[in-house]
Amino acid sequence: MSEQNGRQTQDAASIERRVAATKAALIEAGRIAEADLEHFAHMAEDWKPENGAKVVARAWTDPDFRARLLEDATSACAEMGYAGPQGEYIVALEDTPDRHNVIVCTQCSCTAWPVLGLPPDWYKSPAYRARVVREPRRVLSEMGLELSDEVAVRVWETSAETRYMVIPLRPEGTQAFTEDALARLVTREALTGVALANSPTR
Amino acid sequence: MSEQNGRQTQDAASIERRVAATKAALIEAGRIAEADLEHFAHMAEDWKPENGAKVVARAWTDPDFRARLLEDATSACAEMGYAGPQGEYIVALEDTPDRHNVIVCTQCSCTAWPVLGLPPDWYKSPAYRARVVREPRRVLSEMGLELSDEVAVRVWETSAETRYMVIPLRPEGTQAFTEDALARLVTREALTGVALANSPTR
Amino acid sequence: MDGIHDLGGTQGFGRIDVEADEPVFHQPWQRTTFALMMATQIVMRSHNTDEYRHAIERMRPAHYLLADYYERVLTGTVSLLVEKGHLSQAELEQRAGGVFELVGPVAEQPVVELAPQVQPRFSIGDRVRLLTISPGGHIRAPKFCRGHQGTVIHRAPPFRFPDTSAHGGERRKEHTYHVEFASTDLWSDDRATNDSVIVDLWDSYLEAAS
Amino acid sequence: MDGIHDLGGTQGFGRIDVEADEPVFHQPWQRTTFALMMATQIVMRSHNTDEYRHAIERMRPAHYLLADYYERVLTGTVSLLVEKGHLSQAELEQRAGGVFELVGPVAEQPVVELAPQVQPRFSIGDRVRLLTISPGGHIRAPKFCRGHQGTVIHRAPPFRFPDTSAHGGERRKEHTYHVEFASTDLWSDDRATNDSVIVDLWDSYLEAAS
Repeated sequence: MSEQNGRQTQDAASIERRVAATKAALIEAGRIAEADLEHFAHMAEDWKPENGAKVVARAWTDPDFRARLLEDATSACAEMGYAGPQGEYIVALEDTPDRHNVIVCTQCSCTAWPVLGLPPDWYKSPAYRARVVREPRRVLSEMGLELSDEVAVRVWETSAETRYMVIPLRPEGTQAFTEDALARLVTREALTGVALANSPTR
Repeated sequence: MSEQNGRQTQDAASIERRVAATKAALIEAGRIAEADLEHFAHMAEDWKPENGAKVVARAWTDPDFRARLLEDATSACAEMGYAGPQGEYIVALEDTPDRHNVIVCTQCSCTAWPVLGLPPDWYKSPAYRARVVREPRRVLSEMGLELSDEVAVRVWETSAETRYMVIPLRPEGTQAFTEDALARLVTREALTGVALANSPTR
Repeated sequence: MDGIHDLGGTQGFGRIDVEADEPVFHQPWQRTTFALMMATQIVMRSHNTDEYRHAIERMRPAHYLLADYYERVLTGTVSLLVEKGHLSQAELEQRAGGVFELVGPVAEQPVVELAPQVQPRFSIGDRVRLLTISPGGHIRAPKFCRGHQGTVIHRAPPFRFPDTSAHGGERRKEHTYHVEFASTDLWSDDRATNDSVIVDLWDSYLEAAS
Repeated sequence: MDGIHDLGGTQGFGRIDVEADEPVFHQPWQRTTFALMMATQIVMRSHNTDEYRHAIERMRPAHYLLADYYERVLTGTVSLLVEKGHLSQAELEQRAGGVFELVGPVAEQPVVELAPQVQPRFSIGDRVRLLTISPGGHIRAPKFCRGHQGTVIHRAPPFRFPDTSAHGGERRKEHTYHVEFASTDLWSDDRATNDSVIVDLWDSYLEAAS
């Protein structure tokens, strides 16, 4: 029964050694170069939720940009420099007072890398992937976001190649804020829909 | 993320200590007695596939008994002394040259305890429960039983309170065998349908 | 409950190994666990079989898949003893000297209301369809045949209806039926034309089909 | 594939914890693994994204649930490198000094034949129904909405069809649609009346509904 219940993993090489073995085998065989790996790792480190936050802040302050973002988010993000793998077709989802958007990938963990960054652990967890399509209000509540029954919740499942980003509601009391100051209110969680943009009084 | 990926089990008490703690707490509180536990454990040790094998051997040799078994297996087994928990409603499934029966409980591991005994590990494994309803021929083949395409496979899922037993085909070359000798050809696996009755030449 | 326990048809599992001459119990703790499971239900009358099955279903999914069968039995049994106030988890963990993982809570709305069917509605040969209900609580209709049509080949006596029995509801009894589903209907990737799966289903779970 | 990966709607999981200021990678090996995943697809061109996703789906279920995300990434990637003959499992295990668990095999019949839909058949506002197919191979239509009806609210550009792309078949492209399903239709236990789940689905997966 060792196949079924995983006892064989007692003999497993550590994950660090498995990764190192793979890397060494490919590099020694000349199939990839160390520079390739550094290239992709740096690319990942340049994708961050601060990018998406800047997109949101601009949409809050620039009505023309907001219109372009809602019409064609791929181009609107690209004009700010955010494009690349997993950003080939981006759709922006605008929250309204009576509609809240939240994103999930139930089958793996697809995310709009260039604007949201690589996904965080909670987004990749079996619990989030399993639960948020079935009981979004309870999940959001446990994560600290209580929604009124009047607000409709739309859960967007990233099952194909569209990559989503949420444009949360602009917080009250931010009329005088600059675009930079607004961007600092927008977290990765707000861009995914499991939180609101931070209030400036917090 | 410890909830999701089970790292918390690093602090788990061993299964032996969890069982001992439960038993001690219940006995010290006077909720159950040591004698109760011995009673049920002995009961389990009296349920064995040899019981079902004797039922099959009698059905092979006694046409009246076979008819009673197919009509009302609960009574037919009870007349041989095999009755009790998980034997309240038994149905016997007779193999024919063009129909093979196999039993599974996909949602837990229900079994006709008085005639088959407590289920073996393979029957309780997630792999068997998941696979045999979907690809019975491949599962049986992997377990050593090759069936002709002409034989229809019927997989019986123990989802409610009926408990099944298979009456396998009587092997060739056993015309002169006594009931006792026949019973020795019938294994737990044959009673479940993942094997045939043993051939006397094996 | 759409839980990890409802394994029928799930792909990705490996080979099944048969142990020759397998003993009734491999370890003494398994023997004790079996006896505890029986005694808590039959002697203590702490809970019924449907509550017990549902408690096991509520195990954390990875725990469920990794646990030995008798660890599942223990976990479900003890979770009910704690939920019903017979034992405390703190006491057990103190006695055991470590974490004693129990199961998650029952769903807030565990039962889908179905009209009770005291009189059997179907006969041998009838075509029936399993409803596509997916309650958050206990149900004994596997997902792999929900929404599918089959043929009644046997009618069993009335047994207590598990969905309500598991959740403190009415302990009504209903007939169950052995319903035969063609494998080619259930599985898109099935090639055999004459195989079938027979599932034992309560009357309320079914509707007439053509 | 009806695999463990298709988690949407599965019950029994616990709370979701958010780590404040989570770094891009927690460990150096995760950073290397991400880079290996990208380089094997983009530099080596060993396999495509659909093959890669399906390789992860083929992990042993308990391994899948217990593994860190990047352990899943590594396991899927290396399994394909071995299957395609770029590396050998024996060499990797020798280098790593222990078992290097890979994934199970591809199903014998991985693809359900669906008529290719080069021209988009549906428009915004159309009612559609997701087919109830369950191929043994890769498919990007979650089980929780198969057989259910929804409304098209957006049409996306054509993207390669994953079911055939993952299995060396034709690399056709098809439009996908954002199809909105009412939560009350999907889940028997849902109480909210105005919530919905929007799933992005390829044209071939759908049929017209009323």
